[in-house]
Amino acid sequence: MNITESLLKALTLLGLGMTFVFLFLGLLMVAVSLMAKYIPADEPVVNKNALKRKTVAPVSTQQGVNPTLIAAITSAVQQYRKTEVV
Amino acid sequence: MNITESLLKALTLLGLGMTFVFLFLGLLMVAVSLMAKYIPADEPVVNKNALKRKTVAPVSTQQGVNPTLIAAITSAVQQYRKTEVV
Amino acid sequence: MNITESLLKALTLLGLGMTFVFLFLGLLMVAVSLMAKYIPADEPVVNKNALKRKTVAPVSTQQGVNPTLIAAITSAVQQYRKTEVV
Amino acid sequence: MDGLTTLWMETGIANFEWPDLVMIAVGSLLLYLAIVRQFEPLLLLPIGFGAILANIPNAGFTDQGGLLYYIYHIGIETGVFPLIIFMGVGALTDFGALIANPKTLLLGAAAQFGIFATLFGALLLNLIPGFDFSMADASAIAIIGGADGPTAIFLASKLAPDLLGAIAVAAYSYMALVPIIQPPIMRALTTQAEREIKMEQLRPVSKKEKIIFPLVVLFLTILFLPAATPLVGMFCLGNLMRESGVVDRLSSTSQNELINIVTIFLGLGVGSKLSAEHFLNLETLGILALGAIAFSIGTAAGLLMAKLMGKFSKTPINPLIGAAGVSAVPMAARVANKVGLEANPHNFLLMHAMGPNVAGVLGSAVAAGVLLALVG
Amino acid sequence: MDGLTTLWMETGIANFEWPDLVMIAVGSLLLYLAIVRQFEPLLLLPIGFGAILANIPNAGFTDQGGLLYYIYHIGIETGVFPLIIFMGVGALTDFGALIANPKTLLLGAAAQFGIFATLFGALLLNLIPGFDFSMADASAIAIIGGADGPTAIFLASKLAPDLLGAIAVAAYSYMALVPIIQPPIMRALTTQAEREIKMEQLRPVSKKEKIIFPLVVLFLTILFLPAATPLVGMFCLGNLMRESGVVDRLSSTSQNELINIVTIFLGLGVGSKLSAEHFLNLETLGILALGAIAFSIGTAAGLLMAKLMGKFSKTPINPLIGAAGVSAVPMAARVANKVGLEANPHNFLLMHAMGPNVAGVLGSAVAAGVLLALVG
Amino acid sequence: MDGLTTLWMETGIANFEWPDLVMIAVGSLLLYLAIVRQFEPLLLLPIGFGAILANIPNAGFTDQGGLLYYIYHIGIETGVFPLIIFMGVGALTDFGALIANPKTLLLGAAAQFGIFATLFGALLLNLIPGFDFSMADASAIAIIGGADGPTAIFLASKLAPDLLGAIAVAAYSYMALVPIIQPPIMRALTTQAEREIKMEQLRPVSKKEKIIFPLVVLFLTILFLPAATPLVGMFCLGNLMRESGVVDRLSSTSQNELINIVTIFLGLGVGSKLSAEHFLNLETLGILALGAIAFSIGTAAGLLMAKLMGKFSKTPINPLIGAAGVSAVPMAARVANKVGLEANPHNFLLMHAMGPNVAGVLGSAVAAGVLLALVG
Ligand code: NA
Ligand code: NA
Ligand code: NA
Repeated sequence: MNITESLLKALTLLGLGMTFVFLFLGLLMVAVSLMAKYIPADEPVVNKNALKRKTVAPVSTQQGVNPTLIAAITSAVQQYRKTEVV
Repeated sequence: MNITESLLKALTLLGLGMTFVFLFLGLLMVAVSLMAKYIPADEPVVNKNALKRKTVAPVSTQQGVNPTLIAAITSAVQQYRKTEVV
Repeated sequence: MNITESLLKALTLLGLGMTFVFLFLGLLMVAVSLMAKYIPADEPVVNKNALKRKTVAPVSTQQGVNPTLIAAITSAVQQYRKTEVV
Repeated sequence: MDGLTTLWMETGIANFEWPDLVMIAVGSLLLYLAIVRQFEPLLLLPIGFGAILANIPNAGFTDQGGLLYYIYHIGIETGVFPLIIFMGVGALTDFGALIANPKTLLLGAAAQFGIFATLFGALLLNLIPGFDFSMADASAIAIIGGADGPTAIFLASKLAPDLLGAIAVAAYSYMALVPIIQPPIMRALTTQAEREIKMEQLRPVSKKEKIIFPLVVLFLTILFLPAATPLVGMFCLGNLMRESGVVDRLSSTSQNELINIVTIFLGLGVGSKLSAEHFLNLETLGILALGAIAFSIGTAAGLLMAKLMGKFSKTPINPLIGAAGVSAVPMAARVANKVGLEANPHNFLLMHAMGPNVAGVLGSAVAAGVLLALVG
Repeated sequence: MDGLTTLWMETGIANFEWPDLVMIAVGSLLLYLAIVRQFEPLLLLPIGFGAILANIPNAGFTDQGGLLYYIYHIGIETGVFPLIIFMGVGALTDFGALIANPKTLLLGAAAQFGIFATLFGALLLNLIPGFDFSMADASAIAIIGGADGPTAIFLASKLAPDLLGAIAVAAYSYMALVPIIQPPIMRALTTQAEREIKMEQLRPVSKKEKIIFPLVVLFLTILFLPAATPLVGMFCLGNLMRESGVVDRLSSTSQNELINIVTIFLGLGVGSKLSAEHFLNLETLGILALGAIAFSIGTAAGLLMAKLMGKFSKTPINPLIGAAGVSAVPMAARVANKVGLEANPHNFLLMHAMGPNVAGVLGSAVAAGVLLALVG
Repeated sequence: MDGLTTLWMETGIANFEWPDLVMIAVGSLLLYLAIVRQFEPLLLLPIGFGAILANIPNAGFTDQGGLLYYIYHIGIETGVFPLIIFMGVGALTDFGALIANPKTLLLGAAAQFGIFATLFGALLLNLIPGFDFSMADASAIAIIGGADGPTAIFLASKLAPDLLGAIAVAAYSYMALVPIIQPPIMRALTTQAEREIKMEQLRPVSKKEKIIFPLVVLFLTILFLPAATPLVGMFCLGNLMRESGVVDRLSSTSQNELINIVTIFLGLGVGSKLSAEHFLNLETLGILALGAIAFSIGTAAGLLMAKLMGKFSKTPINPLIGAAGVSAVPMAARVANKVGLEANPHNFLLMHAMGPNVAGVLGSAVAAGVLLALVG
């Protein structure tokens, strides 16, 4: 393949490639727009998963764990772990 | 192997298999019962490991973490974890 | 290789090996000493990284950690980490 | 225009054949079950995704050099992935309830009847034209009744690799369906009075007993059933790491990162066996039907054993906990608890049902060992 | 004294040849860039270290049986490591901004012009004596313009393994240099008024949309470009694990431990390809030059596309966000934000730029698929 | 009754031979040491368990296709597992104390005398009928004196794979016995006055020094001992990841999940070499005896070197810290501290002993490199 041939090949690749990329992502754009149209927004009510997590969460916040304390103990934990050398 | 032969083979497998499973888990049952008889219960006094950990523990409570709070968070987290079991 | 020959070989290994180990670690000693001489000490001002760690660190050395608390808060931290995108 | 043709010839559209599309639909169905219905999502999501990838024409995922090819041959054909999962499950399992009430081991034994009874079903299906299950195939199918994913995958990879996909899908699907399959059987085979039976509180179990337990299991397996030692051994290693208390780093990694990593790849690898040629045939339907039967028989056997034991036991036994003997940890134990609560809102059976539940894991590993020894 | 000679003959000093020393210097330069300049340290530190190890005379790291030999052949030649990384990146990616503003997908498409334009550059270099890039080489080089490390490594391992080292180093270096390469181009091609354009706030995106999005991407890829399914498929698997919310264990492990482990070994394996014979030649200089060109063209193409779209769009579009279409997540989006803030200190473009930014990841994976299908 | 016979013929009971039973007892002993005595449990628990599994008759763990077969050949024979562990150890090691007091490097050098002296012991054992250690065997045995597990496993896998099991067990056992082996030697070779010596407080070490240190070690190794670069290189990579501060994700994963995962499999793989044919012979007894001697000589050499240096040093040196030069991090440093506290309850030597302690790790890796270069 001489240089002219290979440049021609590259031109084809450029044309095909960019067309393809645009078609592909363009189609995806259409699909996402359709999705926006037909899929209902999340209900304001918390969903099952969020709820499951919430049931665990509130105790700690309600009971007033100081967040800096958590930070402090976290690093203590990490340091404690480091002492457990193999 | 025709169908009668293979059903006979299956019958043997059923007999042998269930006998074996019962013998095996039955033996295990005996072993566990013996274990219960001869292995002393955990002493109420903290053992060495617990002690080692305890030596690190008390300060955090001094800094005012409510121990019932700790219990609450711990069990909450543990319950949360259990839901994630494989 | 008879026993005398192999003991001679071992003697060579001993001599060469110990010499080499001493030369190597000796050179390293020289290099580290030079490093100490020419590399400036850390500025007293905490740098960005150290700061990030320091805010969490100091309490830990004074403080011990309760293992159940470790479990609880560690998992809390792990959940928090999930939000920390690369 | 050469390039355009090439590009067109490479598209999925130009290459699809019906079976590929059907299998991609099957994969999508598994994703639906995993995500929307939350059926064992940890396994069914990667399995479903793997099934889709494996059936893309021209993508070569399962050809030599493809990603799923490597995953299957390195991790599943060798048995390594299910064994690592089993180690992690061992590290996640607390045998306290079983040790406190060792009689529940017999419930875990009885529930394995579902496995061996299903052998007949599989062989009888051969009478229908289109079915041709060998004894090894039948054994691999029957293990679905063990209600234990890694055990089913391990045995199927040894005895019937072509059926692996269908067997794994059936096993995990039915494990997810335990709350639907079991309750009617449980209600049919027990009276209201039986379901109301309250059990005595479990004694506390010492740390030493918990450490020695996995070793006892290991040594019994060594003595009587070496063929089961890969499964039981790795399970006991995980449990020993957990209970010994001296290698918490390793135990924690087995229960978390390691089992997670392997689960992703195990799922993808199982999914790679959901190819049209091995899945889209009558045999798959047979496997699904047999799986449901195996589960039901196992549930009934555990339950009836519990009723029998209740007749002779000094302490009361609620027969519902026998149904948990199929394993499917901890789902089956929760089902027993729930059905118990329906009968008596103050009767909490969860801890009592955990005994037969974990005994069922051992039971099906032992049953797998017997099948390996006699059929493999 | 035999031993002394042997020991001497084994030292590096007695065996060094110039190329080794130069490559060790290159490795050290990469370490410097990673540690002191903080250029993509997660990859450049292991790559630099791997380059040093690979060029130690007599150490045998890259010979059969050596550590880097295993890492390269098991993890990179097979494509497994980049695919696992891509799964992790998928699990780390939030497509919310893109779903909220799907037009940004076109920006991610336009920026891939840098890839295809660079093909010409690579082939034209063949006119200079000393260069001899095949079409496959040129394609592997051009993908640097995609500004996506795993994609570049995956494509190079398939199309031009000998150039892998140089290509990966160029890709990560330029990704780190995004804050230096892009701003002048961005300022040159936009007016002050354009840079000041404020964009409308993005709508909230529902959980369902986020779950369905990776599936839509997957199915479009299956339909139109199966050759891209290894990359896109693993990416979508990661993203689905993240968004489905039912396999948080697996998603978290993919984003953390698994991607970390693989990153270490991927870096070492890439570094092992930085051997004197494959790196110390004119072609490497060509690759570095072409990489810079590819980045610049991609940046310009994304920007111009954004200007064009702004002409026709009902809602205002700040052309700066088009530059983020090259990917280099999240660096390019941050650069767009920074240049926007220079023009208008109250104009926060970060979230708007995340749309084209993640679209660019998909765009370059699709471009890689096209190159694989047509050249591979 | 055919099945019954088959099942019986498959049991362990029908197949046990004495050597299997003895090796299972050895494995159980290792479990006992790990769990009850807490001897290096992270390694001895999986090694002991692996030893049990490897010796189950008919289970095929070490046959081709068995789990331990894969683990050994993939992870240990290739040297990959010990090298990954060494990377993790590097990421866990803080060289601050050594950099603050670089003279302690000489203590780490002196303690390696235990290694080379043990060569004689191993060769002299050949005079006793039943022993037949080659020079390679002797070198692999001698490295036990380095008190460093991964180094011993790595060298043994290269020089004497048949002795790997015994060598690894000896290495970890003696590392666990450091608190018992060292104190009598330390007391015998020092006076009360020497043990009471207080050392000057260590200067703070800058971040830059800590970053450059692993690079200096790496480059010295490249220049003088490429044969040691697998071990030293991976160690330095881990340490550089730790100290550079730019790849905390990777450093943390190396120190935790990655090292944990590999430790489990390394232990199982080492255990798989504890087969009757390679372990139940006179040579194992010889290896155990030689290991104890190697440790003792190394301890004494480090101590005497510290006494010698104390004579010439301007700042006081407590000879006890010399004993920490054998490595066994951080056990040996703690022992030095404890013996020091006995002599003077206000004398805290821990940080001072950490210098020779980590120097010993480098020292034994260098010694391993010398042995590989001259004997391998
Ligand atoms: Na079961
Ligand atoms: Na891109
Ligand atoms: Na040492």
